[in-house]
Amino acid sequence: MTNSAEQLSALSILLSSLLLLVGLFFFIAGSIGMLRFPDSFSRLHAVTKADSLGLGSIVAGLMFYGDLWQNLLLLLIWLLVMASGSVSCQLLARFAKTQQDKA
Amino acid sequence: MAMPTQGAVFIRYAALGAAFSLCWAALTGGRGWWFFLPLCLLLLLWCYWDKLSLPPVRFKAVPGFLLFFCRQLVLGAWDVAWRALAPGKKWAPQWQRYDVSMTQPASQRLLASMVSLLPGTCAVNIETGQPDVLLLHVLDGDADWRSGVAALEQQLVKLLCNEQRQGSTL
Amino acid sequence: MTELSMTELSPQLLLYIATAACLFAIGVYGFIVGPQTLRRILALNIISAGIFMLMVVLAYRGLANGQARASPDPVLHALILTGLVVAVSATAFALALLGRLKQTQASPEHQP
Amino acid sequence: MSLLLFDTALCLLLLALALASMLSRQLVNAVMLYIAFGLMMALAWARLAAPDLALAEAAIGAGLTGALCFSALARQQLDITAAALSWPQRLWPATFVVLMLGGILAALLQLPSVASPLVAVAQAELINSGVSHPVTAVLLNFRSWDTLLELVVLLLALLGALPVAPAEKSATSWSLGLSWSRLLAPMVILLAGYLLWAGASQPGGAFQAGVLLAAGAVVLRLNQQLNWLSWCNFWVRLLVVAGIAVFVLVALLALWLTPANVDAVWLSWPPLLAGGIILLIEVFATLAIASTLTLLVVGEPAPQHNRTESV
Repeated sequence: MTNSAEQLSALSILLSSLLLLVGLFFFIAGSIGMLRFPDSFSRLHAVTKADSLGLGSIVAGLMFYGDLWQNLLLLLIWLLVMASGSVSCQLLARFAKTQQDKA
Repeated sequence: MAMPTQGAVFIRYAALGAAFSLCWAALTGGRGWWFFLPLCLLLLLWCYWDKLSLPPVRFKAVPGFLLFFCRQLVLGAWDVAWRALAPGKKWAPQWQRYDVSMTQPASQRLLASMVSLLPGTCAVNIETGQPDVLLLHVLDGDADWRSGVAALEQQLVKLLCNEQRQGSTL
Repeated sequence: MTELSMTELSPQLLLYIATAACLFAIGVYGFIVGPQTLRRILALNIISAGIFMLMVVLAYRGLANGQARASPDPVLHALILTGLVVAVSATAFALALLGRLKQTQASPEHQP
Repeated sequence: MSLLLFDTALCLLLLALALASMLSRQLVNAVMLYIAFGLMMALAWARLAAPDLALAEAAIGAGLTGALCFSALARQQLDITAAALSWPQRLWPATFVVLMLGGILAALLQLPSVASPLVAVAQAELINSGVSHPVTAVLLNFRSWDTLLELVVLLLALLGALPVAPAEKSATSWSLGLSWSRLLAPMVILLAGYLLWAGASQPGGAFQAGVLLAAGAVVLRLNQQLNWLSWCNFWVRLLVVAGIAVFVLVALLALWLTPANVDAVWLSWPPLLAGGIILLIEVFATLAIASTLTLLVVGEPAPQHNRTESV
């Protein structure tokens, strides 16, 4: 890992840091949205969308450092997290809706 | 419902096996294939027994779909990040209904899951009826969310071959 | 290795040891105070988490001092791994007993 | 410095989550906070160079404990809110606990900072163990008694829990959750196989693989899938016992294979065959751990038993 990091050009280090920062921005925005939004459904919006893109951006930023298989694994993790995020968002929203209708 | 031919079944399971071996290679860095072979056999047996398979897709439509999806993902995240960070209330949550034209339950579930990543919408439920209705929570009722969902549905219809046929298991 | 004096543990180790002890204490407090049985089962789990954490820190000792070619203690790790699975099975057993207890407490009131 | 900052934040978070879980009035919140605590614990173990434990704890903390506690909560009434405790009721335990904490800390600060001599012994013996990962070597070669007895403990817990398992509440499963869990099932099997394979040389092994499989099976069972996975099924009983049975059989075989000029020791493998033996035991131990934990968590529907009670 250290070897490949030393071999990286300045441009790719810059790009990777930029992508990591963008990912961080979306995570922070999602967290702030979760605190600010009025009801649980709106909070789900913030968490699902911002975090899946934030993780994607961080994964893209990390891809400059890994070899082929590690990058593939990172991509796989991102896809799984995104899919499970959107599915669990829907399940949570449905659960909250049924609770709301009951009350 | 037409039974798929032997060749189609073989291709489908071969593709599944290829996907599994890709995952294994990513996990292990391309080692340990002697252990993977029996494991892959077990996995294919499981998929056969649980009637799981890859959804048949039109390969021509894949790049366009991926492009569309990534664009919508970025737009959706940016939309919600902007609303979260901008001063003042930038939201007007509403419940909305959307008539789904896709007929397959599996495709409808896929649509509902993907809608949650689109700008401003979050799927809550699929109510079966004539036609099926997707119950959505919309972050800003005044924004134009309907065209986004319609575009996604159109892309999905283009992508999935079995929108008219049966046998999809997703 | 014979002397048992006040040795200079690194600040990180001290931090984790203190956390482990505090987790143990929190678990004991919850076990004494917690009115519901489920909470007491959770408290037992937190106590075990504290003890496991202490063992992990003990296994980590050699690494923290920067000794050459050091590795964490595999014996302790194996013991904790065994302990984790036993702890979750004990929790499941306790919860099954709790569920049956609630059922038998609830049933005489419903029956005439 | 930044690492110390991370450690401090992690420790404070752990303590806050544990304290909040113990002090929250609602039982549901306590369970949720406890699950978050388990996940943070996995992070702490990854930090403390114990990736084996982090893997097991992530599967247990995120998967099994959550399912266990929520199904236990679903069985009892959710609306139990603890009555507020009076000050003396809080104060006396708190003083006791603080005194005890002081004593424990005073004792712990006497700990020597050198590693235990066992590390070197384990490293030296690793060549003869058949695997190159020290934790797996300890679990299945140097101290295989522990693992065998642990499988027995699991079986005993299952045998104890089965007769008292309360009737399951009939849960409704949504089609989305159902199809998602079915889609994830091959992924879980693949990951469990990977962990099993990796155990020989990297963090991983039978426990982690078994716990992961159990978590996947519990999700499927909660969605009304895998209905054959119950104690009534003869093959499942065989699977549960298989872990111990294969372990003992292999140990007998190893005893028999030992050449006459070497002292025969119970549960020690000949170095040439050790790798294969460990893999064989691990495969069956994984299946046994997975099925036992699943049965423990999901419990048994026990329909006929229930009917006689309600009459």
